[in-house]
Amino acid sequence: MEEVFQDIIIKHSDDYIINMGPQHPSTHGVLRFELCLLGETVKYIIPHCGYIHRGIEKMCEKNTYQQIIHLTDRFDYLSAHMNNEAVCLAVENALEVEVPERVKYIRTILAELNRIASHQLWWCAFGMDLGALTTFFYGLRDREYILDIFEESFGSRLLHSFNYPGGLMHDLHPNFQQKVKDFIKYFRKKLPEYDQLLTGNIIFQQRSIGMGYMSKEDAISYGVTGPSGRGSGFKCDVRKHHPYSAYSKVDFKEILYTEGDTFARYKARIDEMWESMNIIEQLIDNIPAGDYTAKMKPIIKLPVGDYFQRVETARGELGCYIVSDGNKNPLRVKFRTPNFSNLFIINKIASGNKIADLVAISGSLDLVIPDIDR
Amino acid sequence: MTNDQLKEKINGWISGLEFPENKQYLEIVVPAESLLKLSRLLRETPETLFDYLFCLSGVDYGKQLGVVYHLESTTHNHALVLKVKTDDRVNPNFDTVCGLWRTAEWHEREVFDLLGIKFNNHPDMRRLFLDDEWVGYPLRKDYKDDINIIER
Amino acid sequence: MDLNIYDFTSFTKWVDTALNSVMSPGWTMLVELVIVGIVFIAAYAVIGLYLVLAERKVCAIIQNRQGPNRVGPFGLFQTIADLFKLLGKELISIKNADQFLFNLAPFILIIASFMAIAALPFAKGLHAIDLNIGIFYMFAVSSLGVIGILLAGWSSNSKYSLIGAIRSGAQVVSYELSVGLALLSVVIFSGSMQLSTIVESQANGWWIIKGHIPALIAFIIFLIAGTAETNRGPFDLAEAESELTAGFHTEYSGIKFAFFFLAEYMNMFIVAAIASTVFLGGWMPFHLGGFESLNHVMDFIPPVIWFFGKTAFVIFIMMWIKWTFPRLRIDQLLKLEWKYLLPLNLMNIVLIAFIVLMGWYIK
Amino acid sequence: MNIFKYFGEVFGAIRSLWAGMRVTGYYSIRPGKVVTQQYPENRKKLVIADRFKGEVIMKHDSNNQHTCNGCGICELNCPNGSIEIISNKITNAEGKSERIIDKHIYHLSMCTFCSLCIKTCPSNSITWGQDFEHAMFDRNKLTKVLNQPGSSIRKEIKEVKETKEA
Repeated sequence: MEEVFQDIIIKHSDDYIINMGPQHPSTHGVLRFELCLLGETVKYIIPHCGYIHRGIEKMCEKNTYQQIIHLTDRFDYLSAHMNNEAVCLAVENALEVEVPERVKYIRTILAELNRIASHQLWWCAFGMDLGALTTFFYGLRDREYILDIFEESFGSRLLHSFNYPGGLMHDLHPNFQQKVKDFIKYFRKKLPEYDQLLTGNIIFQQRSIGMGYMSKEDAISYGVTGPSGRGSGFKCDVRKHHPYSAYSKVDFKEILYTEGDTFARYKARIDEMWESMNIIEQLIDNIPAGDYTAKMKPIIKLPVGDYFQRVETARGELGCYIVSDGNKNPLRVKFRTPNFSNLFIINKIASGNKIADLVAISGSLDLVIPDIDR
Repeated sequence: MTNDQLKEKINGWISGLEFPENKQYLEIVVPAESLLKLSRLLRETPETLFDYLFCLSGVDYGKQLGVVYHLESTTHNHALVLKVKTDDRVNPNFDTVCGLWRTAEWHEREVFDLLGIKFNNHPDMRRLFLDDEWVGYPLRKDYKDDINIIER
Repeated sequence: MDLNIYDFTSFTKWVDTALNSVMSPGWTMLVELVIVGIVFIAAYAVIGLYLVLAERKVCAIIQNRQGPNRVGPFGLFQTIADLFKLLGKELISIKNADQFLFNLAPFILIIASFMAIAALPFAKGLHAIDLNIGIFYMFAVSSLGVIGILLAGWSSNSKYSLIGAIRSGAQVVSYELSVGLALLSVVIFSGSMQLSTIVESQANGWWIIKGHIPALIAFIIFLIAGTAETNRGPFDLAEAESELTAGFHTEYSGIKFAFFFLAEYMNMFIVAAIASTVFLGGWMPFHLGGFESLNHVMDFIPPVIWFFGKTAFVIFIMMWIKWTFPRLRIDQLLKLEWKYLLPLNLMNIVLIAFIVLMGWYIK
Repeated sequence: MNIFKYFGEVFGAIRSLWAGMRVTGYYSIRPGKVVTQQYPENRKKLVIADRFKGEVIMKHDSNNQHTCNGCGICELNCPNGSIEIISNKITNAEGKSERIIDKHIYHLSMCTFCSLCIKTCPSNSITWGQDFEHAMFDRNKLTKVLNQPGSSIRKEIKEVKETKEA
């Protein structure tokens, strides 16, 4: 077992320690990296988290299944819809409720829209981490279109608790389909601009190609999922391997890169935006008519047992593990959040690089801190 | 491998395993002392090759404390659930599996932080989210906090 | 007096004689120095403040935003309001900081940029000093600022500041070379180091046109190296807000921070002014040898406008670059200088020397 | 080092940089592409989606009547305890004792906008209001009483419900 503990950190008393965070522009929230520097080079990184731990899992134990859903918005707030979906699917599978086809289609479309919105925000923040400030505004500009669509249908832009065990809160807005089609048309024109501005840029390529190498074995062992893991060739797309909602009905590629560096993770996300648009285009015209929710009892009691639901959020695999003792409240709810696993590889892949690379690498992992702390 | 084949295979390795009913995954309840041995076999046997630990959760069942491991093989695409339980609520401890799956290191720290389950041979057994001075383990059912938890 | 906006020589002469007629030459000297000092401080403040505003507006438009638009029409008084805000802010004293150096650093930075601005020819005859080694002087003085940055980083007692300052030191020292060599190319063309002579030598066409390809290469290299020397994006490693929060001025607040801020923008102005003086003809209108009517039309526009117009153009290019590119890493920054800019520059100098020798430039 | 490769690198780099500068340059000369809105000025023409979750309100008709009978389901369903219902027991005209709502208290400061109260309301008496300007100087002002003073329960709805139950 000794050989696998190679990356265990050994501290020395004369280490030059810098605290990056909890308030730091490039940790994207209240995360603290304890860095040891050797000149510009980072010797080791110790992540410290828990600054915004809210005890959502404890709160879930006190709430009913309907009430859990709005709490799940709050961990990975950028992929709120997928988080909701995980709980809903877990509850529906436990009760063996067949949700209407319409709900499955709508959930898939919304998840993909949410994924695009999340990747847009990642793109702008990643550009900003590297010092290209203009990307931030271009990304936000295009994200606004999606948020407007969300606002019209769900009434809120970010934390839309739109899912409900058995279906949706209410039906879609009549303008929804047209607006989504308009957005796709618009965004297909704007996405090449992203490439011109950042992807092809020589400075950007120099800073990302070959930086922060993560091997496939590391990605699996550390449980790095999502585009970060797929940048290393880890086939971890839950949508493909364990299809849920309407993913089994659409034809899409699992984006895989084998380079495992910052640039591969970047490209994986950019390509995922294209792929998400393909998925939406396949579904948006075929939403079947029907009810927006299945018949559910007002008080949901899951049978005794434990239930696990895996969902692909914008950052990776989200697992919702519910242990039920037959009451209306769960006995234990555990969320396996993607960022929790993704964060801790940072010492492995970023130590030995420069401070500037650490910023780029942590940006390429697309960390959302509430998702780590829950 | 299908669940039945897996069950047959694993049952031959170690005695004392229980296979409770579970609709989703093959579920194994393993005695605490043979946890590490079984995990190592699951991880390293070429036919099983469970190389991806996708969830590690600590559960307070009321009387018992337990840890649940969700494992998947990325080559064979089969999954199983490993459960280990203890009645000892004062000083519960299990063997660490972070030598087999590196992600377990921080999941185990989280379990230690919130449920107070210690993991033997863990390289860095500190609290992850809470302060080091924090008293009690918040996710336990008998945890009392009169200020922050409002009972309804 | 006659104030001729095309030639300030007679105006400055008139001021000199008028002062000489009422007081002794020593006092005249002193009064003139005071007048020049006041004029420069006022110009410094106005140019600095409005450059900040211009940068905010330019980046806003690039980023599909409106930019400052609350204080005054189009936000014209925004930066002045900001200045008053900064004046009213508390000067936080840093524990364990080296107080003397900590307070000294912003002044070194600002004095360095003051000294550089003195030698700039704004228009014909509008010159504080016309040194016969003008370019050399500018080149020397503009690199003094790094001492201020190093002191600021060292004395702040902050690890972030120290890293920023050391980065800045390495950066400025290496890019000094490229700045010097790029300017040298025009010195070879014009045969003089005196700024007024260089400007006069462009009466029949700017050096960037007369010197065609090598001059263009020198101009681009000067722009890159000048941007790097002023610690502006994409070479803003000394500040690097996503890595070092604010680099060397992390710990500064209030008016001391404002000094750093102003000095940064003034350095940008100085680099742009040198570029426009040396490559784009300074206050010299757009002339082409042989097109008398065109030259005549161009002469109607006053030289001051030509000078500031060209400077604004160069500043716009610098802003455009800053708001497009990601930041370089420190080793890439040094690689760019030593592996690309310096060899290209040296080749360019040899080429220029050859061209001048053969007389292959447009006369 | 191959000299052609060296110059190829230089020109390739310049081309890639120029591609980026073209994008920003395109926008830098088009102030018409500005997308930001000037908020307090455009208040009058702001378009707020009609489903926008601003705050929970109770629907009142022109007679100052609502349909809330104070059943307390919203209070039960609220995950944060941001709804409190104070009801009175009165004796109605027929001599039966009846529960009517006295105060429907809503703590906006504790609300997480999950819309469970609205989804579960059996008499459909509360809904989302589109007001979004909630900034206050005093936290207590965020505690609101949803039923307007002097309002009463609408009779016909109650009768309809009663017949339904019967």
